[in-house]
Amino acid sequence: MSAVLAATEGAHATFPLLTTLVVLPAAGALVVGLLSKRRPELCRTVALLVSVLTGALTIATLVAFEAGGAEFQMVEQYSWIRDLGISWHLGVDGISLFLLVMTGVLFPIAIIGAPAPHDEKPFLAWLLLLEAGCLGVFLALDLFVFFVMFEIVLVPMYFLISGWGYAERRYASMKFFLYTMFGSAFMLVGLIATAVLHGRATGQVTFDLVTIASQQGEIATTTARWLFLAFAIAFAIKVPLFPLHTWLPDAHTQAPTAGSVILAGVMLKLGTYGFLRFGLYLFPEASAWFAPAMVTLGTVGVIYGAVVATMQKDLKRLVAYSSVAHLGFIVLGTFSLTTQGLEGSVLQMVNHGISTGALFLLVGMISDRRHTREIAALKGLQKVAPVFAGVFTVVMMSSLGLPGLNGFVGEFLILLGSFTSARWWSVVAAAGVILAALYLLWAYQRTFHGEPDPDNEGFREISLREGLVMAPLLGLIVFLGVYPKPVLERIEPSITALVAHVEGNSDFREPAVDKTGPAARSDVYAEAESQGEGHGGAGTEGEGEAPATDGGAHDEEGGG
Amino acid sequence: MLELTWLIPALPLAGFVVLMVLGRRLGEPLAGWLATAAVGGSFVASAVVFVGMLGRHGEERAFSQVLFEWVPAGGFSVDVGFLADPLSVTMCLFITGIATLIHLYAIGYMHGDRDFSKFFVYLNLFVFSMLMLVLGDNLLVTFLGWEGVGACSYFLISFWHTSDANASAGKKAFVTNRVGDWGYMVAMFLTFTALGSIRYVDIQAGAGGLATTTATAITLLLLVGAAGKSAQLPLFVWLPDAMAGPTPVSALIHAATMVTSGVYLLTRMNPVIAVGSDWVPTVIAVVGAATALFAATVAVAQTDIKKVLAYSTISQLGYMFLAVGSGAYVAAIFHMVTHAFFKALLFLGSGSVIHGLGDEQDMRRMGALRKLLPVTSATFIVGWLAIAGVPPFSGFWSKDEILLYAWDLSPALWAVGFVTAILTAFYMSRQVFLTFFGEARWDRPLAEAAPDLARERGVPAGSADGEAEGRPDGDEAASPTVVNVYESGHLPHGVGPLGPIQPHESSWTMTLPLVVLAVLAVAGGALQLPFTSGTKRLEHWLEPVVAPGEHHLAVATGTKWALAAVAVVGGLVGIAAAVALYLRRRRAEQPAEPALLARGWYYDSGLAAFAGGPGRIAFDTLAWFDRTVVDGAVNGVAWLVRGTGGGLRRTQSGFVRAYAGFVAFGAVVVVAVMVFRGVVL
Amino acid sequence: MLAAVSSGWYLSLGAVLFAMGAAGLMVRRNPLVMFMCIELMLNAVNLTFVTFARRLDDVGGQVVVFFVLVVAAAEVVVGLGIIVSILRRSPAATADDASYLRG
Amino acid sequence: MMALLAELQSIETPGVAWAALSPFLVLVGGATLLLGAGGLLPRRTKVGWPALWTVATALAAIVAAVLLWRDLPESGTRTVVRGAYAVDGFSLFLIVVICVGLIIGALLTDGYLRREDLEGPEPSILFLVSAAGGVIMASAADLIVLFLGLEILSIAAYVLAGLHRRRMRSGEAALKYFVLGGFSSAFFLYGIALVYGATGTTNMVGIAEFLATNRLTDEGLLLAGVGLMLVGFGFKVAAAPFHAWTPDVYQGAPSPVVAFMASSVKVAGFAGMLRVIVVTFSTHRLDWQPVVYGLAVASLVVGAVLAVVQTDVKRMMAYSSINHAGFVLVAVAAASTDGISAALFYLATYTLLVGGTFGVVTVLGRKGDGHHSLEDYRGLARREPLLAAALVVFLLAQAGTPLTSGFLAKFYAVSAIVEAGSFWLGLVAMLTAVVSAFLYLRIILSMYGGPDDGEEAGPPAVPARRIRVPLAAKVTIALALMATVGIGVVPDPLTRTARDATPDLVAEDPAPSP
Repeated sequence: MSAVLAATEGAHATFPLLTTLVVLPAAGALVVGLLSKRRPELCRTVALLVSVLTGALTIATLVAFEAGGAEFQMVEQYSWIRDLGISWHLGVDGISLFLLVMTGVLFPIAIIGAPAPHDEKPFLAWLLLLEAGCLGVFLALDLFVFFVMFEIVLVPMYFLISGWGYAERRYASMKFFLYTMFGSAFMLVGLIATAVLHGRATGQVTFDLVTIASQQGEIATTTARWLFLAFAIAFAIKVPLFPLHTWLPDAHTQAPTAGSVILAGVMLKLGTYGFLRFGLYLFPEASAWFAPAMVTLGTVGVIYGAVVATMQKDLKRLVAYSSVAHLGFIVLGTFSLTTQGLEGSVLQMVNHGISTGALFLLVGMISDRRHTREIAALKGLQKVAPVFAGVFTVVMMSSLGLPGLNGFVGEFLILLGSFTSARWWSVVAAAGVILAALYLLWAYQRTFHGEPDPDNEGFREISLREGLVMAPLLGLIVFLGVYPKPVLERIEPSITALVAHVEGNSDFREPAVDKTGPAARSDVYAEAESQGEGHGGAGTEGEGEAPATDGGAHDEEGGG
Repeated sequence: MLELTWLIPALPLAGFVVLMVLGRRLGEPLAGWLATAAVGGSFVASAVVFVGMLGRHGEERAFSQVLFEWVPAGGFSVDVGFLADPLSVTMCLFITGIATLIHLYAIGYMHGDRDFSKFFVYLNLFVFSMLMLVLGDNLLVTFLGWEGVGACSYFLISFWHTSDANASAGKKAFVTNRVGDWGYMVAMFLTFTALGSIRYVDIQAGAGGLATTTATAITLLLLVGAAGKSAQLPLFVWLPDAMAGPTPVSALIHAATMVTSGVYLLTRMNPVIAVGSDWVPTVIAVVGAATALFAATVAVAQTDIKKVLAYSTISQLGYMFLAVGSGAYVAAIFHMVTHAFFKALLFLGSGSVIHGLGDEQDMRRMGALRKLLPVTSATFIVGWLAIAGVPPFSGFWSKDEILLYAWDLSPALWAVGFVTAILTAFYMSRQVFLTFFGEARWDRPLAEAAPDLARERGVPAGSADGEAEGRPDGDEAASPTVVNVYESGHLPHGVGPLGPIQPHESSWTMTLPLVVLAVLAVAGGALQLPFTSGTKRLEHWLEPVVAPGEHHLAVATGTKWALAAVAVVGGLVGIAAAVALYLRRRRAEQPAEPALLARGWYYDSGLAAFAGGPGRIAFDTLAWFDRTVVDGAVNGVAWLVRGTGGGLRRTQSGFVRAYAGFVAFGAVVVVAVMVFRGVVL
Repeated sequence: MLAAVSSGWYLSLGAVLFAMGAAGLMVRRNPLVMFMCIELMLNAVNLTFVTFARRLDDVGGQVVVFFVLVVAAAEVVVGLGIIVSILRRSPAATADDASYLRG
Repeated sequence: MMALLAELQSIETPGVAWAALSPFLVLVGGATLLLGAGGLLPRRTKVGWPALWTVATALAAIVAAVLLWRDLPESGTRTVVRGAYAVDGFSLFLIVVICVGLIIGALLTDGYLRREDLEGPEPSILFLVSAAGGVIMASAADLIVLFLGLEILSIAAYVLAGLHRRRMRSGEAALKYFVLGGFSSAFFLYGIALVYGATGTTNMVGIAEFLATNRLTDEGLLLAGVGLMLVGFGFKVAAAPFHAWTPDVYQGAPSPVVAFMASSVKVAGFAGMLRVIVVTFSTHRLDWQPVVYGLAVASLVVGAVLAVVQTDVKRMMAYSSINHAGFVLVAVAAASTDGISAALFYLATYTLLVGGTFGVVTVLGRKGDGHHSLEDYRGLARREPLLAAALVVFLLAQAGTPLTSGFLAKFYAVSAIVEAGSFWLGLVAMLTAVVSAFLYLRIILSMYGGPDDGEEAGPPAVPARRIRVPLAAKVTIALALMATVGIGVVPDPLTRTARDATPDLVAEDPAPSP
C-alpha cells in the first residue's frame, strides 16, 4: 500500500500538523473544563486562544497544501487497533481542504460572535470539543476513525442544544441525537461489513479508506450497492436530505446562536462530505447506480425546502429550511458526477457555511435584541438600524445566489454540471433560484421594511464587536464571489481524479462537453489501484474505452 | 485607446466603493457630485473608446479585454472580460451619457432626502452593473450585470422602504425578474453543453454548427429572460409598480437602460436566433406586438403621470421586440436609443412636475402648468412629439423603420404596430393636455379640486383644512399609509398633498438635463436616416455585429413612403382625438376612461388573486404536509416505541408466579424449537 | 421376582413430577408450598439421573444425586430464611402480596 | 470430585493441582477466615475491615490468576481434578473480571452499609463466596461442577439481594430472585440430566469427544437438554424471556449488590454459556444458534423498548442491562472465536461500566436507598457537577458513544456477528441501541436539561445539602471512569488479551501419580 508507506514516512518526517488540528481543540476543551467556572473571562480567553490557534493551523494547512496535487497530502498514519487493521490515518486533499479552513474560521467567529447566555465554561468546552470532532471527520482517512468522529460530534451539539437552547430544546436535542444516531446505526453495520467483506476477499482485514477504495471490485457489485445504501442513510440524515430533514428545523430553531452557526455551517457538511468521500470514492459503481435517485432527492429538496421556507413564521426556522434547499443543491451537484457539479458542490459547501453561518449570527443578534424570532413581531428594522440591514442584505443576496457574491458561483457550477448529466433535474432545480428570492426577500420585507412599530423603535444598531465578527464573513462572501479561482484550482485536481475514479469503476461516463476532455486528467487513485486489482489503468489515461473495459469487467466479476 | 475599455465600468465601481465607505460623511450634495463625476468620467472613457474604434474598420472593431479568470472548472472556464464592439460601445455611450444627466438631475430631485448619499451609492452600482451587462464578453459576465441591475432596481424601487407599497413593488420586481433569469440560466447551460463555451466570440463562430432544435430552445429561453427584464407579456407586471421608486430611477432604470437589456441580449445572440427554426423570430415579434398594443391600451386610462409613462415604456419595448422579431436589429437598437432619449426626457419632466407639485403624481390634480413650469413643459412637449412619431423628431424615424420591417414580415403585425402608434399619440397627448393645459386643479384643496381622487385616497371631503398648519401636506390623519413618511423628504408613491399646492419650476440641475435630452430627442433621428445608404450610419456601424441575423428588406421605395405617410397620419389622428376629448371637454373630473383599461385588463390583479389564493394555499398545504406527514412519521415512530413499551410493561405484573410462567413458557418454546426445528424444517 | 419396568417409565415419571412441580409453583400462592414445588422438581431430576445411571450403568449419575440433595438442603436454609423474614413482617403474606415492584 | 467418589473402592486420591485452583482457593479461604474473624471484630469500626479484606482477597485471587496466565504458554491449557476444572486463558480472564466486579461491589457496599447502619462482615463473606462460585462456573469443565458453581454463586446472591433487612422491597426482591432462581436452576439441572442421558457423561471434554465421534440416532434428548441448559443460563444473564425478575430485583436490591449482580453474576452466567453451549456443543451449532438468535433479539428489543417508559433509574438500568445482555448474546450467536473474544471484551468493559454507574447511583440513592426516580436527578448538574459528569460518561458509554469502552464493546459484538454473516442481527442490535440511547439521554437531560418549560417554578429535587461521597465510592467511580475512557481510547491491550483468552477443551494432563 503505497499510501501507507507515504503516510508513515510523511508522519515521521514532518510535524504532525493534522493530528495537532484534532488534538489541539480537544485539549483546549479539557483545559477549559478544568478551569474554575467562577472565572468565565479566563475560560473565554483560553477558548478563544485555542480556537484562533486552530484556525491559524488550518490556514497553515492551506498554505502548506500544494495546489495541483490530487492525492492526499500531509498524510499521517499510526496504528490504532492492529488486529482489525484500524489506524489513525489522516490526510487532506482538495475536497477537504477548504472545509477544514471554513471550520477553522467559523469556530472563533461563533465563539466571539455568539457568547453563551449563561454557564460560559461548559459552553466553550463543548464548542471546542465539537471543533475537534468536525476537523476529525474532514481529516479521517480510516473508516473507523471517520465513524468515531462522525458520532462524537453529536455529544457536544446535544449538550449545546439541550443546555443553552430555547423553550423546546429538550425535544429538539433528543430528536437531533436519536435521528442522527439512527442513521449512524446503518452506517456502522455497513462500515463493518465493508471492512469484513474486503478483508475476506483480500485475506487481510483493514479499515483503511484509501486501501479499500483503491481495490475496487473486491466486493460484489450488488453487495456494494447495499453497503452504499447503509452509508447513504446516515449521510442523508446528516445532510439532511428530503424526506429525512425534519430534525433540522427543530434543532436549528432551538439551538443557541453559536450552535446554529456551527450546525448549519459545519455539521451539515459532514453529510455532504461523507457522500463525496464514502459514497463516490468508496463505492463509485454504487454511487453511479444510485445517482438518479439521489439527484431526484436533491432536486426535490431544493424546491420543497424553498416552498416550506416561504411559509415559515419563525425567522430561524425559515433559514433552517433554506438550508434544506441549499443542501439539496449540493447533493444534486455531487451526484451529477461531473467535474463542474462536484467542484460546485464542494465550493457550495464552503459558501453555505459562510453565508448561512452569517445569516444565523444575524438572526441571533435580532433575537438577542428583540427576544423573539417571530417575523410578525419584527417590522421596519431598516429604518432604525440601516447598517445592520445593509449587512443582512449582503448576506441575504449571497444566500439567494446573486452573481458577484459567493453563493452564485457554487450554485451556477452545480446547475451547469448537473445540466450536462441530469438535464431536467437541473432545469427544475434552477427554478429553486426563483423561490429563494421569494422567501428571502419576503422575509426581509416583513422584517426590515415598513414603519417600525414601538417595539422595534429601540432596535440597537450593529455594535462594533458584531461588526468585527461579520467583517471577515462579508469579506469572504465578496472575495469568493469575485475571485473563486484560487479555491477552485485547488479543488479541481481531486475532483477530476474522483470523477475518473467513478468512471473507471462504473459504466458512468461524464458527458464530454469540456474541450480539455478526460485525456488531460491525472488520476491519482491510479497508483493505488495498480497495487490493487491490477486495473491500474483505470483512469491514468482515462480515454473512453480503458475505463469502459475494466469497468465492465468489474460488473461481471461483481455480479457473479 | 480601446485598452481603456476596462475604465468604463471601473469608474462607477470606484464611485460606488468610495460612496459606500464615506458617502454619509460627504453628505449632500457632495456625494451626488462625486457620483455624477464618476459616471461622467465613464462617459468620457466610452467616448474615447468609441473614437478609437472609429479609427479601425469593419471586422477589427471587435476588441476583447480579459481582466482575470473568473470561474474555471474542468472544461468550463469563463473570464471577467470585456468585449468592446460597435454594439456594446453604442450601449455604453447612451447609457453613460443619459446616466450622467440623470445623476445630475437626481442631485436636485433627491435634495433633502435623508438617504441622499445612499441613493447615489445604488445609482453608481447600477451603472456599473449595467455596463458589465453590455460590456461582458460572455454570457456569464452579462448575467452578472443582468442580476446586478435587477438587484439595484430592487434596492431603488424600495428606496423609500418605510411604505409597504414600495417594499412590495421592489420585491415583485426582483422575483419577476428572477423568473426571467431562470430562462437565461438554462439558456446559458444549453449553450455551454452545445458549444463548450459561452463567450460571445465562440458563440458567433460556432452558432452555425448548432442543431436547429438547440438554437430554437436557446432562443426561446433567452426570450423568457428578456421578457422578464424588458417587461414583456406575460412578465411585465413589475414595471408599473416599479414606479414607486424615485423618478430619476424610473427614468434611468425603468425607461432608458435596464429594461432595454432584453433587447440587447437578443441582439447580441442574433447569430443563434438566425440558426433556430424560422417560426421563432415570429414568436418574438408577436410577443412584442401584443405587448405594445396591450400596454398602449392600458396607458390610455392611467391617471398617474408616471403610470402612463410606465405603460408607454412597456409599449415601446414591445416595438423593439417586434423589431428584433422582424430581424430589424439595427432598428431595434435605433429605437432603443431614441426611446432612451425621449422617454428619459418625459420621465424627468414628469419628475420635475411632481417635484414642483410637492410630490403630487395624479394628473387629476394638475392642469395648466404650462406657464408655471416653462422649461419643463417646453421640453416635455418635445418629448411628446417625439414619441408621438411626429416628423422630424427622433421617434418618428425609429418607429417608422420598425413598422417597415414589421410590414415586411407580415402586414398583420404592421397593423398592430400602427394601431399602437395611434394609441401612443393619443395617450401622450392626453397626458400633456391634462398636465400642462386645461384648467388648474391644484389651487384648491384636494377634496374640492378632485373629489373622486380624494375619495380614492380616503380623505373625507372637507377635511382639507390642512393648510392651516402651513405645510401643505400637514394633515397626517389623512391616510394610515402615510403616517410620518413626510420626514423622508418625499411622499411615497400614490400619496399627495391635501391642501392647495404652489407649483414651482425646478432648479437648474434638474432643468439642464431636460434641455439636453430635448435636443437629443429632436436630433436623435440623425443616427439613422432612411434616405441614402450613406445616412444609415447606425446600420453601417452595427453591421459586423448584427450581420448574421439582420433581415434584408425587399420593399419598394414607394411602399416605404406610403407606410411613412400613413404612420404620420395615424399619429395626427391620435393627437386630434386627444384634443377633442381632453381639451374641448371641460369636465375632466369625470373619468372618460373605461375601468377595464384603467385596471390594466385586470391582468395584474388577477395574478395577485391567484398568488394570494390558490398559490398561497398550495404553499401552505406543503408546509402542513411537512409538519404533519413527514415530521409526523418521525414522531409516529417514537410514539409507536413508547406505546409498545407501555403495552409490554403490563406483563411486568410483579407477581412471582407470572414470572415463573414466563420462564416455563420460554423453556417450552426453546425446547420445542431445539427439538422440532430439525423435524419441521 | 420383580416385574421388569422399562427405564422409559421412570423417565416419564420424572418428567411428570418435574412438570407437576413447575405447575405447582405457578398455581400455588403460599411461598412455602412454592418452595416445596422447587424441591419436587429437583427430586424429579434426581430420579431422572438415577434412571440414566442405571441405564448407562455408570455410577456417576447416582453420585450426582448426593450433590443435588446437598444443594437442595442449602437452598432450604436460605429460602426459609428469606421466607420467614417476609412472613415475620406480614404473617398472612402470600407470594402475590410481594408485588410492590412491578412495571 | 465425582470421579473421585467413583473411585472409592481403590483408595487412591486423584492428584489435585492446588496451584491450578489457587484463585478459587484464595477466595474461599478469604471467606472462611473472614467468617471466623467476623465474630471477633467490633461491628462498627472506623475503617471498613471486611471490605478491605475482601478487596485484598480479590486482588490476591487476581494475582494468582495472572500468574497462572503467565505460565500458560509452557504449562499449556489443561483440565485438572479428573477433568472437572479447566485452566485456560478463558477461565483466567473471566476470573479476573469476576474479581474486579467483586472489588467494585465490596467497595460500594462498605459506604452503603455505613449509611444504612448495617455494618458487619456478612455481606463481604457472601460476596466472596458468591464470587468463588462464579470462579467455579468460569472454569468448570464438568456440568455438575458447573451446577455447583451456579448454586454457590446464586445462593449467596439471594441473600445479598435481601441484605437490607428493614426494607420491604429488599425482602421482596430477595424472594423473587430466590424463587425464580431455584425454579430456573431446576430447569438447568434437568437439562444436565438429559444431556447426561444422551451422552453418558457430564464431563464436557467427554461430551465433546462423544459428539465428535458418535452420531446420535435420535438427538431429541440431547437437544432438549441443551435447550433447558440455555434456559438456565438465560435466566442468570437476564436474557428475555427469562428476564422478568431483573427489573424487580435490581430495583429492590441494595444498589451495590445490583452492581455485583449486573457484573460478576452476569459474567459467570455467560462464562458457563460460552463454555458449554458454544464450545462443548459446537458440533450442534446449527441447532442452538437460532435459539440464541431469538434470545438475543428478544433481549435487545425488550431491554430497549421497556426501558423507554420507566421513571426509576435503577429500573432503567435493569432494562438496559437486559439490552446489554442482548448484545453479548449477539456475540455468542456468532459462534466463532471472534464472537467469544467479543463477548469477553464486552463483559470486561461492561463490568467496569455498570460498576461505575451503580457507584454513582448508590451514592445518589442517599439514606434509605430510595431516591432513584428521574425527578430526584433533576438539576443534579448544578448541585453535584462531578458526580453528574461521571454519570454522563458512564451513560454515554453504555449508549455506545465512540472513544468509550462501551462503543468498542458494541463494535466488536456487531463485527463478530457481521463476520458470521448475519448483517440484520447487527442492524437490529444497533437500532435497539438507538432506542435505549433515549433513556440514557433522558437521565442526562434531567440532570443537565435544566427545568422543563412551565416547571420553572418547581424547586430542585436534590436538596442544597451536598451528598456525602464515601472515599471507597470515590475510588471506585474514578477507577471505573478511567477504565471506561482509557479502554475507549487505547483498546489494543484488552482486545489482544480477550483474543488470547479463547477457551479450548483438552483432556487432563498426565496426573502426578504418587
